[in-house]
Amino acid sequence: MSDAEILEVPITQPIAKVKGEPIASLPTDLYIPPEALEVFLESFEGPLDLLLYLIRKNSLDILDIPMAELTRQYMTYVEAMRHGRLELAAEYLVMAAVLIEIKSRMLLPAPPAANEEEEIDPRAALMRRLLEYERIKMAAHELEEMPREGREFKRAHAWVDETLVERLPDVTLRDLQDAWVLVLSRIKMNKHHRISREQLSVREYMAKILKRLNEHKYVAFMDLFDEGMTVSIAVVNFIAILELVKERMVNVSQSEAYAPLYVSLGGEPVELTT
Amino acid sequence: MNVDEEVSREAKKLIEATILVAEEPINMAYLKKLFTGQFEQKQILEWLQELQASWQERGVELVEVASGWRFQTKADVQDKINAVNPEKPPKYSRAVMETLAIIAYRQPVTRGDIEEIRGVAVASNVIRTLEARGWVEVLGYREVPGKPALYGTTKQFLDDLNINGLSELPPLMDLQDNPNEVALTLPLEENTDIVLDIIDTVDTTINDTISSSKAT
Amino acid sequence: MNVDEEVSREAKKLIEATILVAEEPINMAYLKKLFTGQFEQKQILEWLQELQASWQERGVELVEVASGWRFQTKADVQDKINAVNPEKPPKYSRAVMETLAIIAYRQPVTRGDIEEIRGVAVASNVIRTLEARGWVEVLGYREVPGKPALYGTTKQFLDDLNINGLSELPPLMDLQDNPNEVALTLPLEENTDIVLDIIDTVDTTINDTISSSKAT
Repeated sequence: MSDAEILEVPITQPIAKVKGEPIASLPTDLYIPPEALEVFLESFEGPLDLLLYLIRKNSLDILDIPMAELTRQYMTYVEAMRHGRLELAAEYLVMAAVLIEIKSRMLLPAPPAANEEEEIDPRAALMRRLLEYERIKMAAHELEEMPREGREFKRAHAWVDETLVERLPDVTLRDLQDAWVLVLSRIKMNKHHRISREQLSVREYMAKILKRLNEHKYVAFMDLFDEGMTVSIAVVNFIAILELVKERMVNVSQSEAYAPLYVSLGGEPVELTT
Repeated sequence: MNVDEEVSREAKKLIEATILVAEEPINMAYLKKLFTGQFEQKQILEWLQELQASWQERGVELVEVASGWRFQTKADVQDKINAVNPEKPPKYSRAVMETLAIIAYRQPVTRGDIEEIRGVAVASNVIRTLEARGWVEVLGYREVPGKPALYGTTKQFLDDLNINGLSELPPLMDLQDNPNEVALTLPLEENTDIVLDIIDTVDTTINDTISSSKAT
Repeated sequence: MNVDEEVSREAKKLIEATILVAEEPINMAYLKKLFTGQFEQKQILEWLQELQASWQERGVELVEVASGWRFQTKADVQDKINAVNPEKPPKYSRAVMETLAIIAYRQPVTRGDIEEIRGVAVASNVIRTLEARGWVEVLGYREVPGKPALYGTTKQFLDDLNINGLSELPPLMDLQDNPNEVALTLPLEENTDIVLDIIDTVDTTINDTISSSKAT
């Protein structure tokens, strides 16, 4: 089956003549919920992964890829993503262009051979990349399956008698960050904790407020806002208070309507009634 | 209450391995759980003592410390090891380092929070180690049943790490966020334009090629 | 060259304790230093093998990995230990594992090389995760504009996978020779249903469109 034959299929054409016209290749009755599309997109590591999947699924010959067929399928998925209003990584779109380019070049009459050398198949580079990626994908899978320290086995160790060691371990910022990265990779499999720098500063203010409340039983709400605070710090501070209330670490109380608010450590709300 | 010899051997094998791989000393409650309540404390203690005896002549011994059982070197052996590598700096266990990282980045947190994040129980001596070092302190208590203590880092922690505030900690990276992808994932409309541009270019090139090849 | 039995016993006691107490696997050079050059490598190796044999029946075994000798649990015993305290070891994403595979099999590689093979941008935290685990390190810098770092795997990577060298990694499949033998590898174990559903829907739509357009 030559590529020219497959190209007869009209569905590939609108993609090629997009100029001026909106892309209309996607049948209107194709509806896939955006959430499902998102999962679909997340299931692939990138355009090579998706292409490889399409090739293997359709039992296409990776050494003699029917470009029109593959391009058509690939574009259908990319279009579906677009309809789902999903942000598509640029790599997917670059790949679309690459596919179209290869397809087009295959339609061209072979340029007169400049020398005796074999003419280069426009698909060669793509084929090489797909094969290399597939090889790596399989290797990654095998690495995953290998027995691994901490999972299939653990190191055995004995303690050094504490009385012999007086030096305390040194910890560097790098050690701390490394520990955190390890914690993160663990979190990742449980749930999607959202941790950001922004949150850290809220957390820092939460800690500050708690320390202050430790020293003074209760503090007027307004006193938690220092005069010198910038607007953004004041906002972070306020969010910190709300967060503390939400997590039931502090109480906010008021003796009567319009009376000043007081903040105290979680536990007994401070009695302010006179 | 006579336990089969084979059962005893297997049990001791398991106890020995468990204590040897643990990051922290192993206590009786843990060992009971290991045998899913199958054996009584008295039986387990007997095995521990037998294990202890079997290690008597070695360079490492099985000892009971405040928080449980662990293997540790005997002083004379430790001297010989130290002689080879005297300046070997001690290291905190992974449990201690990860707990410290969680407290530093997520404070104030309770022990329960730490356990939830790490996915494992946090031995009390892990936190005690950090408190003893003066790096971690109780900031308050969460108003929920059991009133768990809320931990945070101390000023000394900042001093010892030579930073002025928590904001100077290395930036957190959430595995969800992908700083590099941000630049690449333009809104789709913009991307489409890029692709259309590329397609235009390709088209022009093709046309050029066709006309030039026709010309020849 | 017959070493006194008492000397042998003391030596093995010291070797055992040294390996047990060390943070890292212990290599031959270290052991020679431990005996202040008193014994030959052959003798020390013999003791190591005797020790190995004496641990045969236990839950923990003495093994030789890339960077030396260490004690580690046998898989079946570790299973039992994991059952009590289901500590979830970190599960790495496909991005992390594929990056690791590229670095392991194609080292030294730059981030650009990795991106070229995977066809997508590599988030910096993917490489950070591998560095934090101690599996990957910067070997040098490529002499091109921007001087990108060249990454390679560490000895610890080999140790953690319980192998002695890169040559013990599973061989890369030569797919070009027999491309049809490669089973259809689904993208992700989880979510497979959703992916298959979408593919079905898209396929059906494509086929419908093709037949209706042929009919006209």
